[in-house]
Amino acid sequence: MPTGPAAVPTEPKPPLPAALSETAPPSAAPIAGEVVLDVQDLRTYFFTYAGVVKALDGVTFQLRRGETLGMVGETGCGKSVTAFSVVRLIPDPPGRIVKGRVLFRGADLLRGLAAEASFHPLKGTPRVKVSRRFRLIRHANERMEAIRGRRIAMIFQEPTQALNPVFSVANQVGEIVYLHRGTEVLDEMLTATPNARDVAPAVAALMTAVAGKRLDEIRRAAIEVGRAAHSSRLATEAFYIARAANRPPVLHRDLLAAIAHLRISPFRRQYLVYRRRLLELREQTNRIHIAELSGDPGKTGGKSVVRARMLSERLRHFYFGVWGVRRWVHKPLDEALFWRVVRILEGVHIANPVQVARGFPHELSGGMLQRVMIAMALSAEPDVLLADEPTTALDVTIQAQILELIGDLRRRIGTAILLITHDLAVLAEVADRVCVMYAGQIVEHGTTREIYRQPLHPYTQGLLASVPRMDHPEKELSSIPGSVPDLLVPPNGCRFHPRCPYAMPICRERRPPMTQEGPDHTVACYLYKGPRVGG
Amino acid sequence: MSTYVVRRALLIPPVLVGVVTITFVLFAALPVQYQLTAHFGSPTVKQRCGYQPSCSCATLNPASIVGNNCTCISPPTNTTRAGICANPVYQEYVNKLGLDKPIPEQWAQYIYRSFTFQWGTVSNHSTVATVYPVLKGVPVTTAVEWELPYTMELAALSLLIILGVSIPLGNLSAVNRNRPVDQISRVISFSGYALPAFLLGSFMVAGIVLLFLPHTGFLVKGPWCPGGEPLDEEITYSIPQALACYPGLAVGGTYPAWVANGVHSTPTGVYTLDALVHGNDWLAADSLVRILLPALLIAYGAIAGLLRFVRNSMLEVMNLDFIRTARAGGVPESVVTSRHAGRNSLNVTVTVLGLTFAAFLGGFPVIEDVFHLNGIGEMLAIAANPNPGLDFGVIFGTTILFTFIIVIANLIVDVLYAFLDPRVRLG
Amino acid sequence: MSTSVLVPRRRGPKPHPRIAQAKRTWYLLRRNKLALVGLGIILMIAGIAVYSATLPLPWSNVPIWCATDYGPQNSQSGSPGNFTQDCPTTAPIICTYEVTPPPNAARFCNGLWYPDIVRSNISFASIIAPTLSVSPLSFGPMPLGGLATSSGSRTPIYDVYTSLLRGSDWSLMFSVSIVGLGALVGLLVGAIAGFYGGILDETLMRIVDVFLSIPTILFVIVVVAVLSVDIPSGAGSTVIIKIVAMILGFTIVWWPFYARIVRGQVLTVREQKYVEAARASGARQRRILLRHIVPNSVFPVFIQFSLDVGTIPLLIGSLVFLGFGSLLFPSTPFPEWGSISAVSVSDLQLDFLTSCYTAATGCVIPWWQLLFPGLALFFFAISVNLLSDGLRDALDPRLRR
Amino acid sequence: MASSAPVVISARNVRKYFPIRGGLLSTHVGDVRAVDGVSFDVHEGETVGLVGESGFGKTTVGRLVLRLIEPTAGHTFYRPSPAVTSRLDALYGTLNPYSSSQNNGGTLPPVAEAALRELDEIANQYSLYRKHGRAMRDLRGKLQIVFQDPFGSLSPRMLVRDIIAEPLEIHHAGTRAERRRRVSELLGQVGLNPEHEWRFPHEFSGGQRQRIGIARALALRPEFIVLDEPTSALDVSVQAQILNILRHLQNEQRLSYLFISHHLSVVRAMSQRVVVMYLGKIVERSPTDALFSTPLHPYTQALLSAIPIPDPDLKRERIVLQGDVPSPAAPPPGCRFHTRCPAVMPVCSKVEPPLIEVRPEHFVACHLYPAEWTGPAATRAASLSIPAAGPEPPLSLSPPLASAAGH
Repeated sequence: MPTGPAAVPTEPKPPLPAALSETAPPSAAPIAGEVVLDVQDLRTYFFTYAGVVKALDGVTFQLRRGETLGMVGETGCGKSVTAFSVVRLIPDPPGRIVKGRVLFRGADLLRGLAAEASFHPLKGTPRVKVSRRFRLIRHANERMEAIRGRRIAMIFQEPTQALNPVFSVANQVGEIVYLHRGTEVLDEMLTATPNARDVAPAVAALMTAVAGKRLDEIRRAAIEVGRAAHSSRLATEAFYIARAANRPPVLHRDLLAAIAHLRISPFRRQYLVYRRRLLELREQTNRIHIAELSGDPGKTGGKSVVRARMLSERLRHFYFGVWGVRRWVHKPLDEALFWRVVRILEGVHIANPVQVARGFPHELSGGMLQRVMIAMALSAEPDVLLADEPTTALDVTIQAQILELIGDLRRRIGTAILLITHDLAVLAEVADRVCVMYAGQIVEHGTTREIYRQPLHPYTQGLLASVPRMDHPEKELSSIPGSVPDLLVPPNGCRFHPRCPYAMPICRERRPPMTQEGPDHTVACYLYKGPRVGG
Repeated sequence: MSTYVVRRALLIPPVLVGVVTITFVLFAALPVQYQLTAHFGSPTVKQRCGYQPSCSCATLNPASIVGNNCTCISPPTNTTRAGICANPVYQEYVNKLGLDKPIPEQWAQYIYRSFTFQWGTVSNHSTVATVYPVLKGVPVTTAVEWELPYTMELAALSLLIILGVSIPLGNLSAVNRNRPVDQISRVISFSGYALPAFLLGSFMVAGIVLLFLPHTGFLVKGPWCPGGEPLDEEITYSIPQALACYPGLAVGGTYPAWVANGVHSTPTGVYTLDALVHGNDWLAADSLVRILLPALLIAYGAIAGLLRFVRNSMLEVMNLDFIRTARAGGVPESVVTSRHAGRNSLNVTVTVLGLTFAAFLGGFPVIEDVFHLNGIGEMLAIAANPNPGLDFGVIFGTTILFTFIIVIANLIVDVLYAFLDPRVRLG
Repeated sequence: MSTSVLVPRRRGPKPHPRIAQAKRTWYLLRRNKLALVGLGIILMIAGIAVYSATLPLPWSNVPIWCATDYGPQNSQSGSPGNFTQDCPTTAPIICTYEVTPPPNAARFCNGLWYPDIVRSNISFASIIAPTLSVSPLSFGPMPLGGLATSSGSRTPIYDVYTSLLRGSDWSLMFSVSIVGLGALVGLLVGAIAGFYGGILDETLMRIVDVFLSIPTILFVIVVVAVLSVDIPSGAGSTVIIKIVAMILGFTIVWWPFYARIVRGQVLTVREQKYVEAARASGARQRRILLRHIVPNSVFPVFIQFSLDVGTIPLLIGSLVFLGFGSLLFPSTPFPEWGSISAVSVSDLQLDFLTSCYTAATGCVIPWWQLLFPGLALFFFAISVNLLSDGLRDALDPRLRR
Repeated sequence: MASSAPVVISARNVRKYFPIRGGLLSTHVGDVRAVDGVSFDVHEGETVGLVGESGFGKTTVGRLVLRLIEPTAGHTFYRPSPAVTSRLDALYGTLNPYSSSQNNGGTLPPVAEAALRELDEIANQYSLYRKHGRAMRDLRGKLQIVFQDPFGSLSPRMLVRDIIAEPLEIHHAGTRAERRRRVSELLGQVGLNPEHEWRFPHEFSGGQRQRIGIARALALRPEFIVLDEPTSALDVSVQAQILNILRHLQNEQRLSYLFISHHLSVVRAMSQRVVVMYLGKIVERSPTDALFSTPLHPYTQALLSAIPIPDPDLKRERIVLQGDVPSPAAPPPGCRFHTRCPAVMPVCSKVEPPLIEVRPEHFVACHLYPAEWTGPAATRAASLSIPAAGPEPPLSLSPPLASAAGH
């Protein structure tokens, strides 16, 4: 597997909208390629007053390029904890990742884990004392900022809770876009050369198109206008102006206004240049951070230099920091981001992106918000998307839409998706491979077909049997007796044995190893005698 | 938004009427003669008693009006017994104030008077009149008009300190909770909660007194008296005393011309500004220094209350999903705390500030009394001094004033909140 | 995580669940050391209060010089001249020129007739009677030295130690009764407003708004001032009347806070499903209110209550500092911590002005006057605060989930 | 067949509008039409599934049927005699054509007036919404509800025993000892062991709490229980446990359920008849098998096709509804589904399709199905009596060709 920053594509990719907009040809679905995300023996504990909750106890799985890995299990089995551990978003206190490796293209996201904190049991109590080294932790979090969003994105269960209620959608998505694609946006703003003479014919064409009232015509003409002005922002803006305009004179006036808007006064231009420099420096820092993560000592030296330069940049432009001035010079950037956001929202099939972008989260429906979340997550074209129960809070019909959307985007961008859900039926439709979790451990792992055709682990069987089937409803629902164990005092041996119909004496003593039961099918159960996987 | 503001503003008149009603209930509960003096002050009635030639009433004072009679308060010259004098003006005043009318009518009149700023008169015999000779017998509104600027000056300064300290400190202590910063802020809030202002204030004053004892010679070079004149006996914070340090400035006796006999200064009424206006930066600096400690003290109390709210709300916000979203999106931690969480906890802060604003204003009497500052609070404190007499005119006037201020402040806070939180804006 | 995370594991048979719950609360409280300290201090204060109630103290509400110079037995010797200069218009008994004492008057002091508390037979003797015990030795054997209050030209000497002892029960009594009454009224109003809603809710909340838009201190000042004027003087039980009046005055000011808190809480609880379930099985409004809504919305009230208890003495202190002693209390200086510290503070300033500026070579600052009452106040408030903070964490419903 | 059994609950034309306040003086500016003229019967011992997406008024219907909230219009009858039902149907049949003119306050012909008056009398006698005080409280014992949220539906400060015993206390059922016994008995019925009664709700997992909720509902031996998404907050395995318990209890005590859920496969597993709601209106109602084998309404079809099936090989054509759900505050004119309908016709945006019986017992409100049925059949459909199978003839109002429904 390739290691080092070379593996991480830092060169700017084509913008997402281009990839998403109708004009771009949808690339074929990439066949499952090299391993992007390799999680090995991940252990996450929660240190509560009552004792240590072993939420994750040795989770191992791989995620290959362009595939969808489904992760299923009951609530409290540690599915979400897995996702959060991967991006180190475990709230600490009380949670900590205590062991394991998360290799993202050779960069170990958990590097230096042991150094950050140590904990030793308090005698007489079931509790432990955790001593943290905050400088190291802060540093580790900084390093993760190079990964989060840009390379590993997430979408969450509750779309209505997942967006900040006090900022508009455009504002929030725009922030993310600026972080990961800001250089593009700024370049476009700086290179846009709007002069009425070359744009005039395109505008005329647009006018005629509007007269024609054919949306695709209008779209094409608008793109022409944008091309003429060397600004894809203008393309989007023109299209929506055209769509909104009722009378030609109004339309013409608005168009000219928009074009005029592209001109940026020298003072503002200087500000934009300075923002761009800062972004570049941020990129450099990210590269260095990733180099650190992948244990490449060569690059890390430059860090202090970069930091110093960043500081000097900020100092040199301190007068932009003045409140009023800042707001004023920042305005064009906000507008550019707004239209960029509109384009991205188009990409997720939102019918009226302008209104949605202007809107606040509480004004939008759950499905719409989830689309926004997806747009936000995929705007940076991450290599991995962690989807934590993305459709649980949604209605069936909306769920269908969202699932289609995710699959569609995956085909276009080739992101690898870790789809966490408790709904086996959903996985059957979208997942390539499925791993079944129980009480913080992966008990079975295989291709979707195998899992559903011949589930091996009793837990998997129980889960499948308890799903009410649309196709043959006559059969009586069977259920798994009991409930998920309290992870404060997990059962010894196989954690499923208290609920297992086939429990054997050995199940109570030793934890069953992962055994290979077929080409791509492993299971942790003593019922099966296949060769052991790994150590 | 605008509809919200208007709707919120429509709630103000009823509240104001309600407040005034409460004050009316209390006012009406007073004995008649107190109501009279509260409104008319105590006009001098020089007249001889009908049937006791030996007794003469010098003045008409609240304690001395009993029903339709008055007992003299000055010891009778030629008899050991108290003389009873008929008091013809009594009825006249009662009628003037409409106390003979039924209660609802009195209420209506009271409301009318309150909204037309007829808040009564400073009594000649209350302590206010003795401390501020100028205020003797002037309408309460005039007194307020003279005293308000100083209070506002103080309030503005302390509000500045409050906002400047509590929000950053609260956020900071939330971000790294249970670490030194957090412990410090906790100590601040606890101690500020448990230490009464008058105690702390007196400690401060005591410290300053010790600092500037005359014989330390400190004073000579100290900022208090650059002129080198020693302070006279009472170490005091009121400007006239400060001006004692400036014999050079003193035009026509102790004060510059623009400080009207010790209470009122022109044009703005704020000493610092006026001093600047008159190009007297020494005095400006001096008066600023003089309100610095009190402002700090007020701020300390308010911050103590505010800190934990800011911190807790910040903590709650930091656990919310959208913070996680921002982090997962790769937003730098500093931005997450300052922009996402900070903005949300700001809403809470604003609300709490609005709720505690009344308490904040309530602190002024004590503070101004401790530091002998001019201002509404001091005036109230003096007026409420039972010896020789409560000045109900000033007391009720000040109450109405404070409540009006608070109602307006609450309106502002609500509008601000709506501005900060789109969810409210539509509601 | 799992719901039972916070339940400490116990071996052996389960006790009754209420006990178990109490145990868990105590278990959670225990780990909060500060809260424990607070609890300890409060218990200590309570103990002192009880103990001091049993102290055999020299009963007198009269400054020492007064007792010796113009005792009731020879009050005629007071010359009219020094009555006139400081006759408060609002004294326990309006000053007259009558040389014969009014029926219930026992002490004649500084131109004032004071009713005799000792002889007027009032129960709960430990907390009646403004008892600043008189000790002839000003800075004598009493561990905390003396407290000087000046009235007029003469300076009677009280003793801080005993007055603090005597003050403990007063302070506790005032705090608990005032805040308790306020909380009770507030709970009632808030619950009714929140539960029945509609126009009733609207009106009640507007009233609350009105009350809340008057600064506390100011409100108390006005109310107490008015009451002080209105109270019929001369009656034998002026003390009781005054104290009740004061407590009522504070309560009038206090309830709206609680009303607002409770109402907000009730509004959320009312929407809970278990309330609807009770309704579904035919429970009457009253039952729902009492069995479901009040128990589930009383928690914040409790917290607020424990917070406010600490602030009452401070508030009283600042009122006394503003010169309200004689309005609030039947006599002044009154053995209540806030009052004592306020009096001592104002005297401290006085002493500076008198001694320190005249004496060219330093001066004696009676620091004990300031320190010990201040400490008493501080510890009371802060311990209450700490305890309530600990309780907040221990009882937080969110931790139950 | 379920419908041969007597009717336990019959809802008639129930409406609930939640007023929207706005403007300067927060005046009444409009209504959220949560439930807009819903009618159905629940027979003894049967389960009626109520299906629809969130915000379509399913829960509101459940609470209306139990009169946990007061309706804007309509009536619910508890165990109405066949005579009453038939009379009601006739009345609603006569009233139905004028329902629109009623809304905009037009004058009614004397026939309708008379009908209204009679309806009022019947309602006064039998309607749940006209009962007061004691009578209503007694009925409450017969009609119970199990809530969706197992966390919010149990008072956190009460012991499990107190929670379960509360209905008994309210109705003064038996002595203390008897209640004690009843509680442990109930705990046994829902599969909890007796020592659980000494615990607080927060010590239980979601499934166990839901069991407690069921036990509370069963305490007074009800005849009709509204199950408001009882399993949507639970895991599949636990869900199966709960569903089986419910089934068992139904067979044991001949309970009737109104099973509200957005999870069609669960509904299919549980219920004998299904009612599909869209934006506060019933779009389709039929026996379960008929509905799932041949769904008629486009929305039902979309719903069915949207349900994922746990079978990787089964790749089927899926109807993905475009667009978002319109708000019930401003429902689209005509057919409320026409904004998202894949088979939308011009008429859909103008005329509101009546609920007509296109197959025996299979009602659908859609213009796709023959329009000439909007005559008597429509009125009959609006009255919504499920004609008893077997010897008892269907209501006389039905036209002769009713049986030849379909196409």
